[in-house]
Amino acid sequence: MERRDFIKLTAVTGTSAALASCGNPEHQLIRFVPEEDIIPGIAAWKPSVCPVCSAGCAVNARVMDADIETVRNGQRGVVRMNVAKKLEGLPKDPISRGGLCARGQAAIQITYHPDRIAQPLKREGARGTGQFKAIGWDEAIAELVSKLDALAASNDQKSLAIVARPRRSRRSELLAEFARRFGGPPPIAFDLFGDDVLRRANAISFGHDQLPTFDLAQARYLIGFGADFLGTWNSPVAQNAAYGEMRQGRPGIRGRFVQVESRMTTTGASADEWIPVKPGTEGVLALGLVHLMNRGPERTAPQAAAASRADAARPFQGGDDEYTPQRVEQITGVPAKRVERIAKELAELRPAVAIVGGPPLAHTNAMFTALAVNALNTALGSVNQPGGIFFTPGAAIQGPAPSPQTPYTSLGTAKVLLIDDANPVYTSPTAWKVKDAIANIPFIASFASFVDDTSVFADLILPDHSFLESWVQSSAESGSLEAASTVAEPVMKPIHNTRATPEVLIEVAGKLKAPVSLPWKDAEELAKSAQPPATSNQRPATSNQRPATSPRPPASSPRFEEPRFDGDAAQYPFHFLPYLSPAFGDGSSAHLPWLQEMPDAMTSAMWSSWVEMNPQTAQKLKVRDGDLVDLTSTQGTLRVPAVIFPGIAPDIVAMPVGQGHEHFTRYASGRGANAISLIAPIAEPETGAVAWAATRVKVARAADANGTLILFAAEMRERPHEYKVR
Amino acid sequence: MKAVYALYSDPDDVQRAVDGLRKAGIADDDITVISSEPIEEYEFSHRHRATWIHWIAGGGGAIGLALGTWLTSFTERAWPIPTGNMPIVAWWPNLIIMFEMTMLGAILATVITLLITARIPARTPKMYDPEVTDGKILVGVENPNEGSVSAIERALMSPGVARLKTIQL
Amino acid sequence: MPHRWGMAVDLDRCTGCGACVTACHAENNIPTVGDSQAARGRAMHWIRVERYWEGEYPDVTLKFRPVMCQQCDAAPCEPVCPTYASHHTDEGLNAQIYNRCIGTRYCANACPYNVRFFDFFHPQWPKPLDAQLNPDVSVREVGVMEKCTFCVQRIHAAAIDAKAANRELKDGEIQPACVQSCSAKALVFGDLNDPESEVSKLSRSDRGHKLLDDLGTLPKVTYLNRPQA
Amino acid sequence: MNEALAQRISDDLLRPVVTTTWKFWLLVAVLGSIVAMGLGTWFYQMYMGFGLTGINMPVYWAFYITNFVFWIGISHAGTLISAILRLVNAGWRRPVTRCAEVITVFALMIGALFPIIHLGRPWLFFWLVPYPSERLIWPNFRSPLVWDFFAINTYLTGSLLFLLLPMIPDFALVRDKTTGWRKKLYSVLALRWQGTTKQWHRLESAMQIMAIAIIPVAVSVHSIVSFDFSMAVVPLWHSTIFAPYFVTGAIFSGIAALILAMATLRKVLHLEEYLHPVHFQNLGKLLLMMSLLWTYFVFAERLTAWYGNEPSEVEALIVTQSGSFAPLYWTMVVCNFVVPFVILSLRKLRTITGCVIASSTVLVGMWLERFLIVVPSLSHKYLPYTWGHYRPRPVEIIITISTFAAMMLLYTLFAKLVPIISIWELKVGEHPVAAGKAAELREHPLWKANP
Repeated sequence: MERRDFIKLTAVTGTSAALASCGNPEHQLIRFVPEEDIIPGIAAWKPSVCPVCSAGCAVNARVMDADIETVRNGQRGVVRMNVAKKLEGLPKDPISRGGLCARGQAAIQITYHPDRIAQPLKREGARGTGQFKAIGWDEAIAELVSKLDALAASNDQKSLAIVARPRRSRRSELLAEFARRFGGPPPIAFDLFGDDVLRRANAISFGHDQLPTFDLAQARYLIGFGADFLGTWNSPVAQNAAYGEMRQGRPGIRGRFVQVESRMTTTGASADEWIPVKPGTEGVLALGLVHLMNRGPERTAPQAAAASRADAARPFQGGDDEYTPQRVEQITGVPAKRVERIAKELAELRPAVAIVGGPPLAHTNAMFTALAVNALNTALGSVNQPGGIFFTPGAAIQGPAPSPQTPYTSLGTAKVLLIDDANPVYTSPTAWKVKDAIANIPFIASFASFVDDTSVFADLILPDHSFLESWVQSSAESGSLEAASTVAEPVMKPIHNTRATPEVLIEVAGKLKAPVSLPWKDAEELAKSAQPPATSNQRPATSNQRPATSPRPPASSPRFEEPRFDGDAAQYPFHFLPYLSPAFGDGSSAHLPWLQEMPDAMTSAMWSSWVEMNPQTAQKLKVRDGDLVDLTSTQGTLRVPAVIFPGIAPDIVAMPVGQGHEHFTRYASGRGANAISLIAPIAEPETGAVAWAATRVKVARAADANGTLILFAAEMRERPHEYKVR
Repeated sequence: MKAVYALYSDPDDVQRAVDGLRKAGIADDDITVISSEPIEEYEFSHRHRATWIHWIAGGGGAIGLALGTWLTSFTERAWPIPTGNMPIVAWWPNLIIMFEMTMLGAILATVITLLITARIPARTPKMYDPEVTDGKILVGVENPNEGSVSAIERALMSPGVARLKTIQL
Repeated sequence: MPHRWGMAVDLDRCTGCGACVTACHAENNIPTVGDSQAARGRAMHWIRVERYWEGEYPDVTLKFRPVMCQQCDAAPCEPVCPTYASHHTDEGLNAQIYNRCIGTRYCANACPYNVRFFDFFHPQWPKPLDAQLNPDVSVREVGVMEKCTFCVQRIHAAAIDAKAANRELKDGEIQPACVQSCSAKALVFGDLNDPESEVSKLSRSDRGHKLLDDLGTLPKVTYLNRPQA
Repeated sequence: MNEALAQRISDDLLRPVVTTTWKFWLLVAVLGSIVAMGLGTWFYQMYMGFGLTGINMPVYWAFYITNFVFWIGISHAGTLISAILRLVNAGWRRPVTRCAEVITVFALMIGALFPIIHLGRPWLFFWLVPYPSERLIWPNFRSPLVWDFFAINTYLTGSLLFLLLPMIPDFALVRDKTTGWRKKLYSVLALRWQGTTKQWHRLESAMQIMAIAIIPVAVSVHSIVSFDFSMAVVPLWHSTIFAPYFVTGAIFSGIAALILAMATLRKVLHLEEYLHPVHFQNLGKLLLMMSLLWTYFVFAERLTAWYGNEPSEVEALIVTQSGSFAPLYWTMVVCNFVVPFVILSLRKLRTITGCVIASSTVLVGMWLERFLIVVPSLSHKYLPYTWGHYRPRPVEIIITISTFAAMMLLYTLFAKLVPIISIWELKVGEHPVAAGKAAELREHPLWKANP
């Protein structure tokens, strides 16, 4: 018997029958008349766009009827609604092609999350305690309007700060327009794990300030440099689909895949050959390969590519001559023989393509690495060739401006802060003190759907619809060989008393004492508007419609420099490699129970955060699976359980990002540790991007396992008997 | 019920009393000997030895076997549900059920036969004396003919040791 | 001829991304058990991606293997069930009737693949998470065994559609949730009795093998090896 | 036979039935509250969900099934031993049979409860029973659990009758020796037993047939319990040796339980004159033999798995012998082989105390043996990714303890209501057969006519 049934039963037996119906709150729920036509049990499919990562997969939502508890005119009740039941990839979408990753499918739980904010909230307790009281929309909007009016009245519009999610979408345009027309600074859209270096390098090498798309389906050889392109990087669903075709999609042809990285990612696990290198030296290997293709005995490639090969090394001071196999071995630790063999394979198996992303581009020498791999692609003749590297046309919407080196400095002087779908408190290095800055801002309004590490500081929360309840629009930056853009109407009616943030902003703009006029009247128009407003003052968009920018030389001539690391090697002997969790990304989906309970592909961990270390290292530190270790960087110390991980170099420890939220619903709050807090904010000099893989740590065993590490394959550590004498 | 009986301490006296009763013309079946333990060594205890109980047990087993066979194969065919690539009527496992049913049949038949032939529980009060518990052996006749009572009493008295009782319930 | 549903898993395509795991949760109303229960080994994943390390750094490789119910033709789980909760359908599916299950858990012990899961508690979906539940799939109560059904609800729905349109089922028309979600197309589902179906062709591949083949369970899932490079 | 002797036997053996001290009530209260706690725990487990146990994927069977096998094993103490001894007409059986048979009945009742306790939905246990239900579905006779149902049913019915039938004359005795409510109660229970020669004959014939029937049933019961395991393709379960191995283990633990019960009765009920050291000597020898036989089976099983080197089997083997289960495993070996072997093979040590010590360790060891059969194999099946572990949770421990208390409580109550030694059988055993008398008998004219 269900607990509730039991209570019901005791209620019935305990009181008289007449009173019993009042005894149970469930009986008091009124059944409202549905507001839409409902055909019970018949599913309809409606398109939408996955909000989880920036790939922008179009999804297909299965819509059926369900009972939803709701409040109408202050009366609690139940209403039958057409609601989304399941998300699948939209088959005709060139990016998802019908598939959808785990995070995308779990996104449906955002809409139905039990801790979703259901109505506007106003802070009640002290800041940061998470105590709010429910208020009405009129009151909430009036409050925000009054704060903005106050800014305007004191002619202090510059003190408005907006923090937004770094997305190429109409939504970011709206925020930018609002800020611009109000007179404030442009919104801060910062992605710690963003790909600014690669975009810049692509602009330099290929004239596209854009993430690349790979025609893996036709490639015969693929060499990856650190990019977790089957897991978290760029457009994983599209890349998975293409990867499957590369492996087994062509009769008789199976593309070969080599992955170069220092910690095995799920992508590396799929490789035929996994080549560990010293962190930050991946570019040297790429240039070594270029060298062999240009000058070495492997120079067997068709003449057509010869010219571009010559170009390929041009940005490099002194060309690629200095990157002989021996030198490559010296720097990267990859044996010269192996380099030569890879070069030979590359020469033989065409078309071949190289991918770079992730940790190699999170070092101080990231620009060198990106350009080196781009040079390799040029040398391979794979640019804009079948089986090579492409740039998705029609990515008309501009991305947010590249982040300044310290994106949140303006928060120190802000008086009013608007936060839209961003969690800077969680995703910023400790040294930036974003939390302190935010806590000191006089007024904070958030459009968050959840109380998270940042919105817990808000004075006012104006909850947005979930993506399924909204007009959505995406225009993919990469992942598709053809232009891909989707506009979709809401899949379902809102289940809570929420409002679409664009409409709230438009309403607020209109209600200001000095009204700000925005070029859209509602969310639908915003999503449908084909062109960005002409008045945009952001950097020019890159797209194929525009004449392609010619390759620009980098600000300084790239030459391999040893990557710089934060922390003295003697004191902090380990490289610290934070990586995007396949389940949580940068932590923004840590609140979804399906993802929390999905065993991690490499470690089988669920509901946990952990640090991975090589078995030798673990033995040296006397650490076993689950034992707690202290990771200390110059930024602080984290205590996390260890996972013994054979696919990592002995001098590296890796930790997934995503857990360690102080506030993020019942499922993620207080769970695990936040790897970002250890990252030292040293920057890649060219773009100012944070070199998030350039921190060193020391590791010390702290305590025995305390059960915080939950593994699905918990007992696998008892090695199979083959390794033992019976 | 009326009964005439005597209690003896020595089984030899019992044998004599039984012999006396027989001489007095009492049918062997009407002579009842009651003791607190089975007595093997005397002739009187070897009366009523013959029994069909072993055969009945065997018969019970056969019925059990038949029932087991029927139960398994009938129910399996009644709603045939395939499992694990096994035949619908799977004899190997069914043999187990059939065996258990056979043994159950035999055991129940034995006990039922015991209860019926030994008249346990008796429907009406029977001739008995609590002194039997103390080791006395009772010899008596239930519901004797009015005419033979004195002859019975004489026969019972002849060993000369026992107390003679006539009870009327 | 009745259908005989089977699956092929191309380990060369599988990247271990876990999309199938989540798809299965979404489709089949599989409860999330929470951290303390997961720590006790009660996490329910009708399909899981197993991973096996081989070798030592730096020559280390890792293999993924999605494992779901193998829908064995000679399923060890079926005959041990005293109440016929676990049985074989005429389309070769290894069906579990939740209403018949009394929770002996014998089937799970007999299953060599460990793909049967037990509802240790009444499943919980804090409101309004329950609105996501798929009405085509029953929610299991405490004390019963549950397992991969090859998304039998989708099979039935497609069969009804085909019947209503008076046509045969097309190959590829039925896609269990895991198959549907797999962007690398590592999972292929279809009718093994149709020699022309994609799954039949893949099952005959010389890369193919069955999981724990020597146990004689006659699985209907074929794994296609990743060729040794 | 000597009436005075009969009187003494009756008095000695009836004393526990008719005199009750405060100690009895205290014992009943203590045991009863433990049993009540166990029952309460069970209901709590049903109400909250089976998840209160430590069971998990893949260790779906653990403590409860261990207890099931253990108690069914204990049940082999009585009926089987008493039946064998009856058939071979071992005279020393007489004071032993009843207290042995009682163990069977109660251990079976407790053992049979565990498959129900361990169900996910125990309120539906009757779906195992073959009856024409409204669901039109019958049990699956291919399932070993249904075999269990039939086997336990037959064995329990047989054992109960085997125990009850020889109790009837003793009930008649108690009826005659007591007054008041006891007289009324035992008058009903005695079923108007008279003790006619015919009744004695029929009773003895029936007991003879039952003894013959119950032996194969007893063997089948534990074979079928072993089939619960050996029918499943689980490493180290799927073994042909399991049926005789389990039967041996069952008799082994059963004798140990019997020795403990007898020693306790002897001490508590002052039955020194009826339960002699020779009884313990003989049972001790039997226990020694079973210990050796058990060791032989374990050796044969382990050697085969070890030598065969089938990966999954060796894995389960290793994890028991040198992995996380090793401490339990070696404790088991010490308890089941080393201790009984040393104590029982030396005549000097084969005293009552020695037998009691050996039996206690055997009970511990046999419980561990069952646990080590159930858990390590399940936790280390074929796919290493799904290997698991198991730790018992409080509900399982409480319920386990309470069943031991239940056994003691039932035994105590039984000994209070029924003479724990079959009085009439004992008297028969004391009956002197004088050589002269037998010769005289054979000379009897009617004997000659009708031998």
